[in-house]
Amino acid sequence: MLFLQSLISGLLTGGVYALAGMGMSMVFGVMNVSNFAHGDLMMLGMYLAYFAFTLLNIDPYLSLVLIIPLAFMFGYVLEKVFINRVIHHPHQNQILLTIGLGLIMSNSALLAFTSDPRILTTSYSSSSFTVFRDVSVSVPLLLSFIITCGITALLYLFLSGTRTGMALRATSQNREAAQLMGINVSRITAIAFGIGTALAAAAGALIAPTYYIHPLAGHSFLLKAFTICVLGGLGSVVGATVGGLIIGVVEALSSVYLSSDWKDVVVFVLFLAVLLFRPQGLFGKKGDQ
Amino acid sequence: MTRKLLCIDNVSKHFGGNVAVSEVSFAVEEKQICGLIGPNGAGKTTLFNCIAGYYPVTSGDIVFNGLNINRKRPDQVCRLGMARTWQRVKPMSNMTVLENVMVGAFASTGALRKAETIARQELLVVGLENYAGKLAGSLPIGLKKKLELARVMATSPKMLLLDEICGGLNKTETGIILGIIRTLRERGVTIVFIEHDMKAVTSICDNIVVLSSGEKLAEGTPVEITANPEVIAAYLGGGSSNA
Amino acid sequence: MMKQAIASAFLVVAAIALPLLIGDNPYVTGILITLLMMATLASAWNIVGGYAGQFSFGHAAYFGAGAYSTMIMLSVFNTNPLVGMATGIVVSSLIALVTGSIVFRLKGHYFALASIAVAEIVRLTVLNLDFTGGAQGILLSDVAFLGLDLNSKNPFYYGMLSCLVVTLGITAYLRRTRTGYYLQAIREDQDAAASLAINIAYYKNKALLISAALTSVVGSIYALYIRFIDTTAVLDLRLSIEILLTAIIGGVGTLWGPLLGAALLVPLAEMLRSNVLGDAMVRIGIVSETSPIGMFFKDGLAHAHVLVYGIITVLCILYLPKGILGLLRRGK
Amino acid sequence: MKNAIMNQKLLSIAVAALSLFPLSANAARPVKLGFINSITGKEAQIGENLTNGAAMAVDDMTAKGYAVTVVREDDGGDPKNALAAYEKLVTRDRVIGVVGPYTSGSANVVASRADQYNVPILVPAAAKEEITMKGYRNVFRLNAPANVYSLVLMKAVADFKPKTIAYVYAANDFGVSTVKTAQENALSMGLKEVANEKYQQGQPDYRATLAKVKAANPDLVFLVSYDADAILLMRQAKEIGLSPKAFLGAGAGYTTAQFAQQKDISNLVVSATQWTDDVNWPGASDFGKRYKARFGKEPSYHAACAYEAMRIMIETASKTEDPVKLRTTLKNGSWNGIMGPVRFSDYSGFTNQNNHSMLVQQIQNGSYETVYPAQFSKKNIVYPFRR
Repeated sequence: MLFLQSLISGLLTGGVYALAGMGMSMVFGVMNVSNFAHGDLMMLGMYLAYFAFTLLNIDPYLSLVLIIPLAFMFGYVLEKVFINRVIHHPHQNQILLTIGLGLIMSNSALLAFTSDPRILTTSYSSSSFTVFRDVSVSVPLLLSFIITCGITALLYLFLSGTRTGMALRATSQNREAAQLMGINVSRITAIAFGIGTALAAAAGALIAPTYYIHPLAGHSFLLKAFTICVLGGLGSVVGATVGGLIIGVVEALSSVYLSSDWKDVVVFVLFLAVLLFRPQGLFGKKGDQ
Repeated sequence: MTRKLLCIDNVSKHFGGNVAVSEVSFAVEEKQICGLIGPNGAGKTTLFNCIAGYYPVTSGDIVFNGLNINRKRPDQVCRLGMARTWQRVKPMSNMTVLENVMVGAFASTGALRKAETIARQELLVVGLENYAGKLAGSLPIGLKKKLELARVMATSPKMLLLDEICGGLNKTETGIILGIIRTLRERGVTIVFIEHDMKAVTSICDNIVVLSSGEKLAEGTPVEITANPEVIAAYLGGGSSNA
Repeated sequence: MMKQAIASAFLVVAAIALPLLIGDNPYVTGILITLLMMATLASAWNIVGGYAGQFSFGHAAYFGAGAYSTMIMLSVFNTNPLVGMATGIVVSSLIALVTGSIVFRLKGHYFALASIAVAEIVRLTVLNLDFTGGAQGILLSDVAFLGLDLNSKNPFYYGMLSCLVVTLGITAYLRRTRTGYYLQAIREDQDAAASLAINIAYYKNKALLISAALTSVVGSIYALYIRFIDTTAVLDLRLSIEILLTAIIGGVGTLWGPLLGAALLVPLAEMLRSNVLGDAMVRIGIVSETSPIGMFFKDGLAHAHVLVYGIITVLCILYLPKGILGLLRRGK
Repeated sequence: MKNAIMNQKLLSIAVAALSLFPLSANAARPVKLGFINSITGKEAQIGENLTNGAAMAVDDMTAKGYAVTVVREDDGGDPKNALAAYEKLVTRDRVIGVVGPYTSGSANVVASRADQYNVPILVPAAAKEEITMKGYRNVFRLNAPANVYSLVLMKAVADFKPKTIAYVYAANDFGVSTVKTAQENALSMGLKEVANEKYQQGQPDYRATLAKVKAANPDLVFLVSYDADAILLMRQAKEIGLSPKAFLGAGAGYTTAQFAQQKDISNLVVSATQWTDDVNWPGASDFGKRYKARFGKEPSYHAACAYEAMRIMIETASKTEDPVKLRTTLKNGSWNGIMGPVRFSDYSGFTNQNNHSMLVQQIQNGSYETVYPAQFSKKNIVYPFRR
């Protein structure tokens, strides 16, 4: 029972991780940039969901319809104004730029919203139902999991079925070749960052009803998103999804069968093991490294 | 009869399901200049990468100077006396021209002074002595090619693998590079080089190996190769755009 | 070359004489210690990050290894601080070897990410174990060492200064050896480097080991200086980022860049922290303390100093991609 | 936000212009104090409560005719910065006394240097025991240290004779220290430990951990959380159906108005606090009202601690005008204000420690009610816990 309970809650939490990981993976794949502002973009999604709920009275899950396009535009602009200017610079400069942008975002949020945590309490915030006699399933978590599945499916269809999606994939495979094929790489890059931002914000909004909202709240998800990316294979949507679920389950199981304080260590050891034995990630192609 | 310095024996390289190089065999004799030609995608650079230790071969053997080098890393291969250049030049852009060549020279000496002496000599050979203090990244392509040559020569190799060393150069520049290659042979260096420019190849090579779709199509002297109808059909006919 | 040597010698003499000029001013000396510490850390990082181009995000692990080894050896075994320092070097070298052997086969971002993972594993392990003091940290009230007055700042000033001189000396020496050339070649192009007989993994590991050992020594001195350590203070990701930020803003892959970065960032951070600007503006009377602008500078800025730090980072990356030293060089 | 600005404004008014030039000998020359706090970094949230409390104290004392200049310093939660701040205050600003630092780490480091500079510090709210256990002459602490949290909580439920206890606590200094003392107390009470779960803050999912605790079926669940993770834990505890005889919460997370507002998860949770507004200490309820009016939210115990520490410091410093005299006056004085009777005494290993009587409160119908010790409480504890 304990096993089933932790498996289910781990899996459901893993859904949100997956979404955060996917956004990171998208940016990684297409732009080859490690986005250290990813957690802060998630935080912005949390606040958007919070204010949509408290000011406009929009259900946090419904507010995704607003948040995703808004975040996409924000990411697009962010790329055009900042990231694009260092796209040919060494990695370290790109990383530092995203760190700087992250600092600006989180500290602006600190000034604007204070460091008091906000709690988004919906009518179903702490409701749950029971399956298999004694295993409880959190309603908001299940909802967010279902929405995550929907977003993942849409993203997959978009990447495999549309011109822009294919251009994204082509750019991620080989930037120069894509350019030669007549793809407007600079536009695609901005779109990729926009999608990455939208996914991060969506993940933030989805977790908001079961979490607390704070200017630094995104930070605990940043390293997870990196881990998920590498686990799944850089740039792979399917990989990030599976990676997220794996991380969620590994965390839950190791906190039960090992101990809560070592569960993060387990995740990082898993990360290193992947680098050691399968550096291309679970779903990456060999030779990518 | 001279000694065979490099023996490629039945070498294949697969990438997943793709066969890039299929059961290729040939040998390069000491102090020879051997040309490796073929249309785009024939597997020439892949074969180079296998020889130089960048890709593990799928099957077959690569024997250099009597030693099987299948499982050697690139740096070990270089240490054994086989150096390579790159189709797309790889200068160490933020280091000076002299420093670039010194990096090569350190393969044979640990002393800074000596490395510098070697490097200056090699720069003189390729005619870059006046650019010693310039950043490598700032050179035009023709000079970058020369820099590549100087740099690999500084490792004092027995054998050089030159990957399209004349690619992207005009006639004059090509002529200069070919001249340098001839002087290298005089110094006793064996050379294998990939080239598209047939004129360059036939003018300088003792022996030519033709690859097509990963397989060896033909091998022989420049005269034999230019007369080979199969080669003309597969390469010269279809590959004129590469000239 | 000669000019540089004379300039360096002059700098060292000036740095040695500085405490005498400042006199008994623990506040300023304290900031100078932090400055020297960050300069040394950034310079040590620069060996692997700047010269070899291997971007470590986990240098806090080596700093923490030094700090914790020293404190544990002192508090548990009551040894001479030098023993702790040596233990720190061994521990940090081991961490560096493990990190290196896992990721130095790989290119690109992997080293950056793996170095974070290793540092986080170290941090969490220290946090979860008992003999490390766990979440409670280690506090030492009295430390005796060579009869020095460790309540005074000067021993630490000179300790950090020696570390900096040694680190810069090693860097300057490396630049004139095969290893130095090889590290730069690896940074510039790994494949080309390999084709020139450079054993990539060996030299990367060598650079990381040197860097880790130096970082660990600084960690040991820091622990003796502050005499209270916990994972937040010495093993946090923030520290790792601060180190590389200092190096990059100063100029990576240059001898003096990291020192320049620290000389700029440490006083700046302190000025922002203590809100010198806001205080001065109010004091001089440019703005009234009760006006909205005055309130912004006096109080808003006090909350915003990390924000200002972020803005400076972004501006530096956009407009000074090669660091301050890069800008100065271009100006020549 | 507005309130934050307002409080800054008011404090700014109180803070007299700093003098570049020595002022002419002036009878009303303000006494100069320092205040080291964490207004940025991880501890910024609680730091803000301290800022507000201290600001109110400065205003109250100014209104009473005290002339005071407070130089505020931020340490960002970093001990290195706290030391720099203290040294700046002492050597550059020449303050005669310092309130703070807030965090235990910072307080530890500053405390260890206070005797060297001979400028007393009054720690308002740092919980680590050792701060006042090293015999430092210049280190005073107003709040009760970590061991008292668990002690009062367990005393409050001792009469109901619980048999088993489970610990769920944040992996930080306060969490670990508090649980260590709780384990000692549990031992003497004959409580059997059935689960011990230390968790990393900031995680979204504690369900697996809580399910494990539930499987152990404890009578008491002893929680230590400093932040909003308290709400997260209690929400997920409800989901999982963890329902012991009592939830004992130590740490600020269980004492916030925000937590109390989450009625469906927080009702009947018992928590330990340094201060409540319904306690019969002089001015406590008045402080609560005025604080709420000014900052738009309930004061946390940190705010009350900072208020009282700052008030005591101003009052004492104004009488003495010299760090050494300030120290002896602090040592010998006694006060009675919103934190009850205050006296810095030496007892059971502590030096200059206010033997503060902590309170136990329980959330009953959305509001905190003091339920222990009996002399301060108006309501009785509800036991066992029920949803």
